[in-house]
Parts: sequence; structure tokens; C-alpha cells
Amino acid sequence: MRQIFASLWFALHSAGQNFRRNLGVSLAGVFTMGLIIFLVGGSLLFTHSVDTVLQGQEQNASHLKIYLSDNASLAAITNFESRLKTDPRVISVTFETKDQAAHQASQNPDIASALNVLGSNPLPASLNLNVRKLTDLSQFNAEAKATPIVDSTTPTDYNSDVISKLNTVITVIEWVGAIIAIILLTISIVIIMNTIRTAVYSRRTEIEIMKLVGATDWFVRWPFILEGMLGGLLAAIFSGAVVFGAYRLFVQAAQGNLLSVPFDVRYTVTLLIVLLVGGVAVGAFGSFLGVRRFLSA
Amino acid sequence: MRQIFASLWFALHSAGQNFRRNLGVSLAGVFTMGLIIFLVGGSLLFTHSVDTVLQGQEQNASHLKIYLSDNASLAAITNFESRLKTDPRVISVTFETKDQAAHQASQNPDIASALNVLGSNPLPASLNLNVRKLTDLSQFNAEAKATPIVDSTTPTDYNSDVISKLNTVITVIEWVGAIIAIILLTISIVIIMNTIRTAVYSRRTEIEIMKLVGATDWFVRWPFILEGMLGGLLAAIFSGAVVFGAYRLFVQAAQGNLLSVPFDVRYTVTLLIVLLVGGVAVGAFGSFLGVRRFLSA
Amino acid sequence: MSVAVAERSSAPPQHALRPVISFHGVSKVYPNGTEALRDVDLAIHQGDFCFLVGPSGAGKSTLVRLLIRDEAPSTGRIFIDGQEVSRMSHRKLPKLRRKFGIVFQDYKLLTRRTVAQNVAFALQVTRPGQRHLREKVEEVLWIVGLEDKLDKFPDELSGGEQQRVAIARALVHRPRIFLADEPTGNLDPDTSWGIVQLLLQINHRGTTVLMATHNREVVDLVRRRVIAIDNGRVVRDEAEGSYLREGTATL
Amino acid sequence: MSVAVAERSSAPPQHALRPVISFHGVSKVYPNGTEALRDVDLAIHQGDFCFLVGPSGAGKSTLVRLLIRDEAPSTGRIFIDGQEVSRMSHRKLPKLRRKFGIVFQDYKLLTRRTVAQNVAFALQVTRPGQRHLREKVEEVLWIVGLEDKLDKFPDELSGGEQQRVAIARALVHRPRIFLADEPTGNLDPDTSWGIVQLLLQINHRGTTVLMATHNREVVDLVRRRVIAIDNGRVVRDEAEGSYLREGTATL
Ligand SMILES: Nc1ncnc2c1ncn2[C@@H]1O[C@H](COP(=O)(O)OP(=O)(O)OP(=O)(O)O)[C@@H](O)[C@H]1O
Ligand SMILES: Nc1ncnc2c1ncn2[C@@H]1O[C@H](COP(=O)(O)OP(=O)(O)OP(=O)(O)O)[C@@H](O)[C@H]1O
Ligand SMILES: [Mg+2]
Ligand SMILES: [Mg+2]
Repeated sequence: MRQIFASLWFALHSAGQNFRRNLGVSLAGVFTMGLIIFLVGGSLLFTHSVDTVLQGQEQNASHLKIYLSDNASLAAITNFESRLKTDPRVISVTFETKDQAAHQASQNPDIASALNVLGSNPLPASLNLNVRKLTDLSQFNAEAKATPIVDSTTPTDYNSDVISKLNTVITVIEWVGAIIAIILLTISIVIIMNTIRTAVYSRRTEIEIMKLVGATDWFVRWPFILEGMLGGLLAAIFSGAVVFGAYRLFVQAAQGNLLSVPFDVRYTVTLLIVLLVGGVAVGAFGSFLGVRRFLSA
Repeated sequence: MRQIFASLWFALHSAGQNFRRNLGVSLAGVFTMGLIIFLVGGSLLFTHSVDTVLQGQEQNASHLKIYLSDNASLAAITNFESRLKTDPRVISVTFETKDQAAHQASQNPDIASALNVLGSNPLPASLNLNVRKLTDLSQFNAEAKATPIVDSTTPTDYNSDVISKLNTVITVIEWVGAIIAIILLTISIVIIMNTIRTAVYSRRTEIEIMKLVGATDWFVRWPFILEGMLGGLLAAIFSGAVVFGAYRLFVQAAQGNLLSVPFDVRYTVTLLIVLLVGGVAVGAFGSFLGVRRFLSA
Repeated sequence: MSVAVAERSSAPPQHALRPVISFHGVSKVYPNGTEALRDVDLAIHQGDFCFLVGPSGAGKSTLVRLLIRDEAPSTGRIFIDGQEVSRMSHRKLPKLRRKFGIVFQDYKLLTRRTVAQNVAFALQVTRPGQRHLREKVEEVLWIVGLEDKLDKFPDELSGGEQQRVAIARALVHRPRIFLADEPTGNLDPDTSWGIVQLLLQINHRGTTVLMATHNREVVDLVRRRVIAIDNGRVVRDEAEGSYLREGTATL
Repeated sequence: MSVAVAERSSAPPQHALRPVISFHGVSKVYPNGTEALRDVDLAIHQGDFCFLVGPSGAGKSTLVRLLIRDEAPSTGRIFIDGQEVSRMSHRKLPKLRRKFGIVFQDYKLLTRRTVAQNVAFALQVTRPGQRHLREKVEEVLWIVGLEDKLDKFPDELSGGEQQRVAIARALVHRPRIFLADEPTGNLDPDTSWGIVQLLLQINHRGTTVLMATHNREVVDLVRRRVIAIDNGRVVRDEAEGSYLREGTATL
């Protein structure tokens, strides 16, 4: 028992001391790790934000207005409406009568006066469709056009061209985002390993001496691993704080502009915890690997 | 003269030898640098591609169809058209008569039969506007609506909501892309400096001994700088090749899909040259700084 | 002379006991092709005091390195306490090495630990949880005359002071076998003599001592077992030897 | 004995010339507070052969370090060839150091260069563009007996072999002043004596030699100038001294 505590205390003490005495290299390592954690954390938060915003956009953009011909029977309309409502791809359907359409349009004074002059109401009734996925819009559009009760002159109102472009852009961004995140993570891990390995390399003589004096592998390893964990912790705290600050600034800046990015507290807290744990784990594992090379020699 | 050549040869020879003898640390450094150059090069190429695509998108999306009322005089229309044509924000304006509109619409057999049944042509004539910048669309839209010759029931055809959203997305992406590029570059430089500094740190005794034997600062420095350049060159070649390959794959993959990304040869070649020169320069400068600390001690 | 032999209980040839250290036909060829030891047979018993002498490059340090399994022999077998070192698994090495107190020819001090920490390290490794650590460290450093250098770092010491730290580290855990590779090379004659007296003392208390040295004066005055190596071979092994073969001219 | 003095042209006191090396009231306090040298006055003339003796930690290596301006003195002034070393700018240090051939107490070999490259390095630094580099390197390594170790790395050598590489490196460019800090600590008496003969030879050809040593045998046999330091002070400076003050008991 005493022995275990003594070894533990020794490991902790050496780790702290080594960290301080080798401050230059330690800080370089912490800095590199910190920057990478910042990069990973930042890109995760950014992707998350963009995703949130785009999902909002998609929902906004996924409207389809189906104009109904004036001589469609109410029964046919109700029938069509309920068919759409039961479709799993549809979020909501609302019916807009000719009167409602006129009322809506009359908010523009020019149109109001035009309607007044005209006497009758030329505006068609419509079904306003809100679908889950942007990609389904064109299908609904085609379907609507083929339905007899739909106004044949101006059957639907949606800018298929722009929407499909927006759609592609979103898909590409999400796809590329995922790829970039993976690449970034791989690169980060390799760089951190290299950094720690190089740092440990400059202390291979130390390891060799310890072993020659009779230290077990674990006795040699522990201080290095604890040192790595300390470095990882510092790096994670430092970069976590920066990421958090940057995210808040970003959200605030976005608020003032057209886009409103929600401040996702739960995601942020989870992310910060993941960064902390990840930093400590990578520091520990990196040191473990770094030392291993010189232990087995 | 002999002395200079001898020194130069010595520096070159040592650089190569040190690189080989210290292969572990050298390769770790080259790998880190390579990954970072890959990151920077890749993100530059990617940003460029997205930019190219989005610029194309913007031009595609920046159409505005202005419907003209049936009782507009030809003179008034010509007047309006020429006014639009002289506007610097406009790329092109084309006039579509009622007949052309009917002809266009008749490509859809349903509409063709409907028109047939109807006997008369309810479709309005229109001016098709192509503007340079997406952001100008809403202005033209408002302008058109205020013009008396424009059809008051359906004055224009453009999905203002989607377009403005697309527009914001593009702006945000470009902005954020620039910020990310700057952050990435800063981080890269810091990491590379740290990597080289740590590598040089493990050789501080060597530097100290050289100085004690009477070597000048430059005599000590040159091999390190050449070694750094060699490392930077290798890293740049390796990552340049990967970036180039990835870009080709990306372009090919995109070709098959909706988006067609052009393979920009000139930009690519320039980029590869910049990466090579940058890699060598950063390697040299990093070593210079790394060695300096131990020389002035 | 035979009287002197009778007085000392540790003269090697008479032992019936199993030797602490034994070499059987050991050769060592380094990876670069250098033959450092050739067909060495050797037996050292508990409580022996041996000098290892021989010209520069003879193979003395190699012999020490083989003992602690810093290097493995190319052929032959080495036993310590009956255990075959040459075939020992890596996991057992720490335990083997803790039996020894070793002074390396190049000291091998931990440059980023103070003198006291360097010495304490050996104690922590060999006897984890040891009480009165600081006292023991201070005591042994006082013995080698470094009581005022406790908190200095190795590169703040003179060559001889570093060497004495290495000696203190090898002594602190009272090892059963004390190996010293040229432990007085950077010490003045007085200090050297003090160290040798110390080794004679611990040997008197039962510690086996093997000391590689070039110090002719010491070897000739102490008159203990001398193993002479030349060009990798044991060329002489005398119970009460001198630095050179008796009768050879000096200088 | 006065006959012997008359035979040697380099006995110091008679010089009218400016000394090659001179210390004026030099003290050195290391950053950690250790007083390594106290008020040292010293003059060494061209062609002198001096031993620097004194117990471990006396300040010998510190004196050597001050000479090549590896350390700066805390007070006092040091001149070499009339130039004040203690106030020399950093840019002039390489030129100063090339005047010396130095054997460091801890050798300071470049671990990632072979023996031949280590020696060649000193030559390339001091005489860039030197012809017959390889021949000169081989010759000097032959002199110290390492002709078969040319392409080995320092950590493939024995302690004494490393020390001889350090000696070869200090000799190869035929320096005007030869400084050796305990150059025979890891060498057997025969090899040591060979090195000392070599130093006497180069001294005979005009090189100034300053050698810090603990080797009493050598000092007492060579009988040249002996500067004894103790606790940072010069306590003795005799033209034909011995290791200990004459009449002091040995051991
Ligand atoms: N790691 C090594 N790799 C290759 N050869 C080595 C190695 N270590 C020593 N040698 C060679 O083995 C021989 C014996 O070396 P060793 O160190 O055992 O000599 P030594 O008797 O200790 O000499 P010294 O008194 O100079 O310390 C020498 O020729 C040396 O060059
Ligand atoms: N870099 C340093 N920093 C602090 N103190 C030092 C340093 N180098 C040496 N000292 C101290 O200065 C004193 C003189 O050391 P120096 O190395 O000159 O002794 P020395 O005469 O060469 O001894 P030795 O014969 O053991 O080599 C010693 O007390 C030593 O501890
Ligand atoms: Mg040896
Ligand atoms: Mg010294």
C-alpha cells in the first residue's frame, strides 16, 4: 500500500517537475495540441451551427403553393388535401380560399386598388404545402400539375431552379463538411502523436538511464503519461475557452445580421466536455506510444 | 573561394546526413508539415472550387421575369427595355411576346391542350432580366412592380425568399471561408515552428559543441537551414501530390453529379508552385528561428 | 603471502558455494562487428572484491554491461545468483538490476533532477515506499563529500563531483553487488583513496565488489583479486594481484 | 636541478615578452551562487607547459571555461594574445576559440558523426578549404591509436577511446594553445603516458600546453610548471613542481 502511494506520489511529482523544467518543449506541445483542439472543436461547432441554420432554411424553403382551378369542387379539394396530409413526406397543408388570397394580396395597396377596379376576384384558391425535404418538392410539383383540379395556367408557385441549386449546395456542404472533419481529425491525431513523440525523443537518454537503474516500464511510463495528461488538459482548457468565446461572438454577430444562429447550450457543454476528455486521453495515449518506442529498445 | 565551396559542401553534406541519421524526428517533422501544407492547399483549392461553382450558381439564379400587362403599348415596353439595358447592374434583357410565351408553355402537352381549349392566349408577354448580382434582384423586383406597364396581378416571377436565403448562405460561406483560411494558416505556421523548434531542441548539445570548437554562427546554422529546406521540400512535394490527386478526384466525382466543377489548371499550377516555395521557405525560416535560440545562449 | 590469503575469507578458488556471478564461454560481438569479449570464463563469489584491469578498449565496460543485461552476450551463458541473465525475459530485468549498485563510466545521471533526486531515484526504484528517504540520501551524499550540493543539478557540478553523485547513487540502496566502471577517473588521489576505503568497508560487510579501473596505485596498494583483460580475453586472474603482471617494468 | 631549468627554454619567470594567457584578479561566481574561482592572477607564456592540479571541485575546469569564454568571469580581466577575452563581443568568439585545441573533461563529441567526422569537423571549422583533410584526420587518429575506429560512432567506443578522439580533435589543427581538462582520466597508464609524451613533443615545437589533471604519477615524472588550485584560489605555482607540495606525505 505504502509502496503504491509512494510510486503514485513520485509519478505525480516528477510529471509536474518535468513539465516545468522542460517548459519550452512542454509549452510548444501544449500550444500545438491546443490549436488542434481548437480547430476540431471550432469546426464541429461551426458545422453544427451551419447545419442548424440550413435546416431552418430548408424548412422555410420547402413550401409549395398549389393553385386550384376556380371550378374545382370543394369535395375534390378536400379529397386532394387529405391525401396530401396523410403523405409522410408532408409536414402541413393549409387551404387558402380565393377570399383569403385576395385579402392577403390586398395588403399591397396597388393590388388592392386593382382588385377594387376589377370588381371580381381573379386570384385562385390554393393549397399551401410544407414538405419535410427540399428534394421532394419537385415530385410534388409534378404530381400537382397532373391533378385535374389544379389551375392549369399557373399550377404551382415555386422556383424549381433556385431551390434545386440551393439543395445541391446544402448537400455538398454537408458532405464536404463531414469529409473535412474526418481529415482534420486524422491530421490532428497524427500531428499530436508526432509532437509528443518528438518531445519524448529528446528525453530518451533519461528513459534509458531509469531502466538501467532498475525501474520497471510502468515506473518510467507513469510520469510521462501524467505529463501528457497535464499537457492535454491545459491545451483543452485553453482551446475550449477560445472556442466557447468565438462561438458566442459568432452567434452575437449573426444575430445582428439576416441569419439568426441559435446558441445551443446543450451541444456546447457536451462539446466542451468531449474536448476536455479527448485532450487528456490523447495526451495520455500519445505519451504512452511515445515512451513505448524507447522502453522496448 | 575554395573555403566557401568547402563550407557549402560541408553544409550540404551534413544536412543530408543529419536528416538521415535523425530520420525518426525528421520524418515526424516532414509528416506534420506535409499534413499542414495539405490542409492549407486543400482548403485553398476547395474554397476556389466552391467560389467558382457559386459564382456560376449566382448567375443562373439571377433571373427576373417581369410580366407585362396586355394593354401595355409597344413604345412603353421598348422604352422600359432600353432603360433596363443601359443599367450597369444588368447583364441582358430579352423580350418574350405573348406568342413566344404560349409557344414555350405549349411544350408541356397539358398546357398546350388547355390553351387549345381556351382559344385565346392568357399568357402575358414578359421581359427576362439577367442581373449581375443576386442582391440586386429584389430592387429590380420592387422597381418593376411600381412600373405601370407591368401586369399587376402577377408582376414578376422570382422566388424572393429562397433567393435571398441562398444569397445570405453564399455571403456567409465566403466570409467564413476567408476567416477559416486565415486561422488555418496561423495555426499551421505556429505548429510548424513548434515542430522544428522541438526537433532542434533535441540537438542543442550538438549546437553547443560546434560553437565551443570555434564554429561561427552561420557555419552551425547552414546545415540546419538546409535540412529544414529539404524537409519542407519533401513535405510540399508529398502533400502537393495528394492535394492534386484529391482535387482531380473531386472534380471527377462532381462531374457525375449535378454540379460541374471546372478543373482550373492555371490556378492549380500556381497553387502547387506556391506550396513548394512556401514549404521550402517555412522549413528554412523555422530552422533559422529554432537554431537561433540555442546559438545566442 | 599465503598467510594473507588465509586471513581473507573471500579468496575465490576455495569456494564450495555457488558463485554469485559466473561467465561460461562468453563472447560479445557488437552489431558493427567489433569483438569486445572472447570466450570469457569467470566466477565471482559472494563477498569477493575484484579489480578489473586492462588497456583502453580491452572489454571491461562490455563485461559490466553484460552483467546487468544492458547488452546480451553473443555466445555463452552468464549466471547471477543461479539465474541465467543471458536468457532472462525483459520483464525480469528490473528485478535483476536492483540487485546491483552500478557506477557507469559516463555516470549516466538524470540531467533534469537535482543531485538529491538522482540519488533518491535509485532508492525509490529499488525500495518503493522506503521511509526516511531524505535522511538516507543526505547521509550517502555526506559520505562522498557532497553535502553542500544536494539541490544542484548535475551540469552545475565539476566532473569529479558528478562522478561522486554516481557513486552515491550506486551505494544508497545497499546493493548486494557493487559494480563500478572506472569510478575514480575524475577524482584526485585523496578522494579516490577515500572512495576505495569506502568500497573496502562495504565489502567487509558482505557486499560483492567488482571495480574496473586504470588506477595502478590503488590496485597495487589494496592487493585484492585482479582480473586482467586484454583484447577481449581474460589474460590473468590472481587472488592478490597487482596492476601489471608482477615483474613487468612500470612505464 | 638548476641544470635542468637551464636546459628548458620555457621556464616562465624569466620572460620579458607579453604572456599568451594572463588572468588579473579573476573571480567566478556561478548563477547558483557557487564561488568557483577567487581572485586568480596568472601569466602563461608562449611555449609554456603547465599542469593544473587540485582536488575535485577546486575550479580547474572553470578556469579552462573562462579561457575560451564558455563562461564570462564575474570580476577581473583575462587576456589572450593581448586581447581581452572577458569583454570580447560574441562575434569574435569563433576566432578566439580556433586558437585553442581543447580536450573537454566530458569529451563533448558530436554523437551523430563518426570518429573521423568529429575530428574533421574541428579542421573544417578552423581551416575551411583545407586540403588533404582525410589524410590529416587519419594521421592524428593513428597517433592516438584509433586507426581502426575511423568510421565508428562515439557511442560505439569505449570510454578511453572516446577520450582519445577528443584528444585527436584538439590536436588536428595544430593549435597555438592546447588546453586539456583531465585528458587521461579514462586511459590506462601506458596510453596516458603516450599522450603526455605527445604533448611534450608538441610543446617542444612551440605549442603552449595547459593540462588539468589528477594524475600524480605523470605530474611527478614530467616535472614542469605546476599550478595548484584549491577552493578557487591559486595556492601554489612552481616552475618544476610535483603533484603535492614537496615534502607532503602521499596517501
Ligand atoms: N556499443 C558498442 N558498439 C560497438 N562497439 C563497441 C561498443 N561499445 C564498445 N565497443 C568496442 O568494444 C571494445 C571494448 O569496449 P569496452 O567499452 O568494453 O572497453 P573498456 O575496456 O571499457 O575500455 P576503456 O578502459 O577505454 O573504457 C572496444 O573496441 C570498443 O570500441
Ligand atoms: N555550471 C556550473 N554552475 C554552477 N556551479 C558550477 C558549475 N560548474 C561548476 N560549478 C561548481 O564550481 C566549482 C568548481 O568546479 P570545476 O568544474 O571548475 O571544478 P574542477 O576543479 O574542474 O573539479 P574536477 O576535478 O572534479 O573536475 C565546483 O564547486 C562546482 O560545483
Ligand atoms: Mg570502459
Ligand atoms: Mg573539472
